[in-house]
Amino acid sequence: MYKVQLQQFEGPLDLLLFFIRRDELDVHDIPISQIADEFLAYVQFMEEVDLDGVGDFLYMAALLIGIKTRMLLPTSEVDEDGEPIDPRQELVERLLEYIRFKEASDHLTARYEERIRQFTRGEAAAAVAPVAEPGSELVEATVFDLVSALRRVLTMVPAVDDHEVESEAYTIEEQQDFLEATLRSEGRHSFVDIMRGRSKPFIITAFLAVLEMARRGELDIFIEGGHDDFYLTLLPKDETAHDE
Amino acid sequence: MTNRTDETYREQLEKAVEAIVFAADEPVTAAHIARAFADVTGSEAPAPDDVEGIVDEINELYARTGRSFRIERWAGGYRFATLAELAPYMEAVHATDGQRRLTRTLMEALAILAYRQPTSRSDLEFVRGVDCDYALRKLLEYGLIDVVGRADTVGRPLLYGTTDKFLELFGLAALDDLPNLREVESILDDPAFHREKARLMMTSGLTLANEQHDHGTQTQDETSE
Amino acid sequence: MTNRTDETYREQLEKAVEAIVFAADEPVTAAHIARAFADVTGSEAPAPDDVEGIVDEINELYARTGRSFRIERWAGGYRFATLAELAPYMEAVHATDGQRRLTRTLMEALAILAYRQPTSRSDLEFVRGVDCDYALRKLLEYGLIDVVGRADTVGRPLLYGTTDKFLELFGLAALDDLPNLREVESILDDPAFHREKARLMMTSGLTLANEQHDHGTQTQDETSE
Repeated sequence: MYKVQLQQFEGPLDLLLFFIRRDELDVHDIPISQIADEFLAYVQFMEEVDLDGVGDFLYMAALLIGIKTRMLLPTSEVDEDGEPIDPRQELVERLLEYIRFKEASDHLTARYEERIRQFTRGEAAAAVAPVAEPGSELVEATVFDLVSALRRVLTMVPAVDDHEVESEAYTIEEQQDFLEATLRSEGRHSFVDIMRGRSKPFIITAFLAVLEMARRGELDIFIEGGHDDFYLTLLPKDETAHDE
Repeated sequence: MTNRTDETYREQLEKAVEAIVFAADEPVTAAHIARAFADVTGSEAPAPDDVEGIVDEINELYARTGRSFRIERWAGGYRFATLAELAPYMEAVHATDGQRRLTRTLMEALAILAYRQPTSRSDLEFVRGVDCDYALRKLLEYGLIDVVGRADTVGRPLLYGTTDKFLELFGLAALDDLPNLREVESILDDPAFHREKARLMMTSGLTLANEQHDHGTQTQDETSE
Repeated sequence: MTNRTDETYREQLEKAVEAIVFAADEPVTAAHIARAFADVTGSEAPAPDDVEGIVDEINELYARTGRSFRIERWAGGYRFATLAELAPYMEAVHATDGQRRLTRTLMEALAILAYRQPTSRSDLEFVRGVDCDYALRKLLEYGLIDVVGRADTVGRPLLYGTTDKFLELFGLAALDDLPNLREVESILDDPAFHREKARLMMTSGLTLANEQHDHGTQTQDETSE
């Protein structure tokens, strides 16, 4: 008997399907006894290699053994019409459903492979007007985006107690004044230096202030390679007038 | 300004359609184009069919003049894309890691979600017979599916469905364009179903018991992305 | 393979140049294009002047057939751009549409408001640790949140909550459809996502209530109407 690298299978149904294809079995008349034994052998192998997800396979193995036992017993279960119920029925139905989706998955994969050979445009053309004032319609926001934003909020906010937060509520406007004063007196300056020893809320608001000021053309940002830092220079007020 | 002939109206519209679709970074609907056109020109908004006709004309001209791109109909809108046959050039120049390969695990979960949507996690897991925690998370992260509501059943589980990005990435205009699920009998009757056997036996999936098993790759699907 | 005529060589090159520049999101140099072309076709790399000539030909064809875009020479490379005269269409599309996504800042503020509503500005600022004036203004402007009442605390600050438009944007029927704390944890599976922190943050009836399958509809009524 050969063994199978089980990660090749998407789960117990996939493994069952493999047996069926390999032995060209009739899905509607699966030789449960034989399949159950073989399935168990694989699951034992799986346990040896300690594969994640072995639980799903164990569950199926138990199911198969249950069916095998029921088939050996003379008790005949009947449906509402008095017809005898094949103990394999439910499993067969699941397998058939799985086969359909498995095929659909192959079709989707082929479609995807073909589609990604086509390339869409990179960023919108430069001739596109600079971001206009927001309109009334918003699209392309998923619930997942929202939940991810929630994660950012909860993982980024520094763990401080109420008092610290109260005393460290900086506004972007305050930080703009602070940056302007600092840069005016000291000229070109490293952001990291200016922020040294400051608290996280201070730095975050200051950073937002930098972005705001850069957007308004009040300062220049220089990034120098290889450093997690950047330099700021205040632009003379009159110069900014022509830029916008 | 009102004695604009039909000729120049169409020319204007053609230019507008082409420019708007060209500059967008996601599919643009006919309604959207029509509204922008009406806003700018002050003329009547064209009907969706007119926009559709213009897109056909543009694509014909591209074909006639040997252009490298066409306007595709994806996710209910229009979007420029290069011809598939030119993929080798694109791959040579542009980093293609943005075009993420989807693993078999993800593709299988996605197929079930696409066809059964809106569907719950437990439904997905029942069909696949395996835990789908990882697959759901990744598909959400890739923006291919999203939460779309809750079921009315016990526990009111979240329901998931595919997004417009799914349609766009699979080149579908709408969900209706998904290929029909084949009836299972016709799949089983298909000689290809068992012919698959040969392929299965050949793939690296099988190793003889007495060969040393290399388990180094066993979690490939789960970790590669 | 080597008896390729000049004609098809040029046609090939034209297609390659057009496609490569089209898909790029920054200017592509002639040298870059030449190298990719040689790599893919196995033919000789074209000289920069040849590429330049091809670009001229492409642009002439665009002009002749009334296309809305040209290949421009910027920053030492080639780049597609729509004609300046069509800018009004671009602006109109942007003004009405949906190219715009919520920025991180807005999304974060919105997430807090959604999960903590009804909530005041100072409450929001406490959670985010930053000034939220701008975010509140924008979210109000977009119609995603609204004033839903006043708190009974000192100063009786305004309370904000999400609107129906918020639900529409996220494709949900009711606030209750938002994943609850347990579901958020499962979706994110991020060890950095602290349950306790989240629990503290989500103080409103919504999340905790529907976690116990009591669907917090009272919160919904307060906010959406």
